[in-house]
Amino acid sequence: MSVQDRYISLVAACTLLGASLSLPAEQTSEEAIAEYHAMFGDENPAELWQLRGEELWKTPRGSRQVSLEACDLGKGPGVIAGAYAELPRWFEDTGKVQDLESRLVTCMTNLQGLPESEVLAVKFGDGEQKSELEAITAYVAAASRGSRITIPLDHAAEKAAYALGESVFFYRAGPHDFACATCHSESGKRIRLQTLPQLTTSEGAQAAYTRWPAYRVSQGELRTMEWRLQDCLRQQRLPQLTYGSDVAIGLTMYLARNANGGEMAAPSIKR
Amino acid sequence: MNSSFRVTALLLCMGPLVSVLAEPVPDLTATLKAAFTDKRQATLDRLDQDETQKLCTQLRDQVPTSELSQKITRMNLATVKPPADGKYLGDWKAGEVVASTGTGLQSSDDPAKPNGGNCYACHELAPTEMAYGTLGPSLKHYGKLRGQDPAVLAYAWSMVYNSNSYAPCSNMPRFGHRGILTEQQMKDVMAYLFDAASPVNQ
Amino acid sequence: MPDPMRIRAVMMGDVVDVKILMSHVMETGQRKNADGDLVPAHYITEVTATCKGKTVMKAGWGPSVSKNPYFSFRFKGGAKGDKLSITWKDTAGGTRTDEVTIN
Amino acid sequence: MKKTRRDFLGLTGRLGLAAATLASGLFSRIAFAVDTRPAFEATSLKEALAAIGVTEHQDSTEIILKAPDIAENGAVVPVEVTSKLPGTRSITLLVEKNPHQLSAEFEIPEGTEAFIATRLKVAETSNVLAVVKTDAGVFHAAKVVKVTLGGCGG
Repeated sequence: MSVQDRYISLVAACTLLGASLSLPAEQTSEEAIAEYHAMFGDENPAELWQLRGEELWKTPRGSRQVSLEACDLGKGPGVIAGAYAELPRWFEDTGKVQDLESRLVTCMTNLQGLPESEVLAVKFGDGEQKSELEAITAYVAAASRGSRITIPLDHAAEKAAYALGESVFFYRAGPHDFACATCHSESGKRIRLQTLPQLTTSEGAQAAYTRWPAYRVSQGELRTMEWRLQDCLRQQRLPQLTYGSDVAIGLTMYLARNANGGEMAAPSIKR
Repeated sequence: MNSSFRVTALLLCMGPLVSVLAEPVPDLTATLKAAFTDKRQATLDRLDQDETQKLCTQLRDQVPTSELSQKITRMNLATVKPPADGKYLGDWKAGEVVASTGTGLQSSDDPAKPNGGNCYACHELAPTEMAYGTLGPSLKHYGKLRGQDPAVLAYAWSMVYNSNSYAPCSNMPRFGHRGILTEQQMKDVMAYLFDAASPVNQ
Repeated sequence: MPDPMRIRAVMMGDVVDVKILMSHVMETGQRKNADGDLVPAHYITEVTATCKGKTVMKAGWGPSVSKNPYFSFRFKGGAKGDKLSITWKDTAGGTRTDEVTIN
Repeated sequence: MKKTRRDFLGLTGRLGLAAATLASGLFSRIAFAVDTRPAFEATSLKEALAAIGVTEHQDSTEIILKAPDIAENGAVVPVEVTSKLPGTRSITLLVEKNPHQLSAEFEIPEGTEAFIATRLKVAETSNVLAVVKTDAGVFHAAKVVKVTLGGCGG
């Protein structure tokens, strides 16, 4: 055994000691965080986005002056109940696997005749600049509350999207060597005080996926899964993930499929 | 690399979700580059992998054999540069700032500002700071428990400089090797860990 | 035109329980945007609630009320079917009034 | 961010030329002079209390101040106050360590319960105070809220 090896053992032993000593304190702070969350009750500002989304869904707009009520999210034109819980999925008309947001872009451009540049102008809201896509996503997702996530992965393109998402999940890159898996492949871990879901298991994936979109109190904004992925990748020190890209949809498919059977509870309220 | 290792690693990572779908995506780096765009200092070349990143991606961070383990640690240990003046310990107060700062190298960060080490994201350090993460081991009382033997200092320096020098496919960034922290910042972090006056050792 | 409030007003015994969510940035004037420029202050300064011509709540706010404010209070004298009206005013001269039926 | 500026000016523009001129002037300098209520401009607890006409106040267990021990994010801290003191006229919320201590004042007319719940920004770990004006004097309750740091990149 080399000197260095012995020091590693020493480090390991001390680590165990340290961990066992600090356990009660950890529980206290985690309980306190739970109490903080409990104080929000059912009063979630996400409802303000849902209201705006409903208005946008039902208002005739674009060059064709039609509402989104004929938009097919996979369960037939205009059906929103439970639709979010079955996305992403393969769409015959576009020949693509789409998540809710990319599907909404399709409906807004093809069905309503809104220019794509206008639809995509504000993907994510910031203070006075509001995003239509976030509002409509909140409205549609809320119509899946209580629905079970059902991702059968029947179509070959859906399988390919999952495989891509899974590969990206473990892909280590950037100056910090981070992959999604760096923070999300073990259970019971946390960053600072935030518990990290283990996204490789159904339990962890369900806990996370069923609660997006979410109102982020840190930003005072409603955020969608596309935002969640972009922002994780930003913190991984990677470049800008393209909205609606195959990688974004692949990662969403990976998470959604892993969360299969989970009960949708979005929009939720999160840090 | 032996393909049975990959299957084992896959099983370990996947838990109850063992899928038969995991056909490797042929040129993942190119696929990724097509789905990303440059954003300020976060440019597409960050998606290129070095050998350690490639290996750890293939292994999904589960290193199955001592041969592979040694291959990775040897390769990374070779990158570790000791402090130019031979002094490992800087200023613990400056080290506390590095340990508490999470910004640096994100597309949203100001490149003119020093990068953070974000130690608290993953490690317990000063017993008074309760907002610490648990992805890494607790480092509470680090110096108090270990003393300042030159070998102890050299080992800790290596871990900060390049975590993969002892922990292959570690979750911890290779702060010195990848140019995240400057030599002075790493010395300051070392002081935060070892200095008797540092809050870590109270 | 500011977005509508979401108001819930429910009888709890003889008390009306009011819960309001307002859509507002509540900018403090001290936050910097991505370009490093100060974002101008813009926040609600005044909230009033009236029921059957009577003011049942009057609040004065500063910039440290959270973005998209939540506000709850309780009053007596209302009944199912009565209208409750809430108005806010902000630093930029913006205002919004919404009315809800107590149930 | 350009759009925010346009929106801001557009909004004030609708209020008339004078307001727009004022707004653009503010924009180039600093933005928080719009609030002229002195109590909200106070920069110390004492000053803020004086500005709302409070000089003496005493601790009371008849004021129930609910706030979390730890706020996972200081941008949104739920605060709830119930006063059991007879003749409660108003409830005021203050955050000691904020740049401006006074957060909100609530007038409690006859017939309205001495209860309010809202959410406040708390810049750092701080005492949160509920000051209650009654017919029999001014009382207060306080609670420390710890604000923690979070996230992988912040």
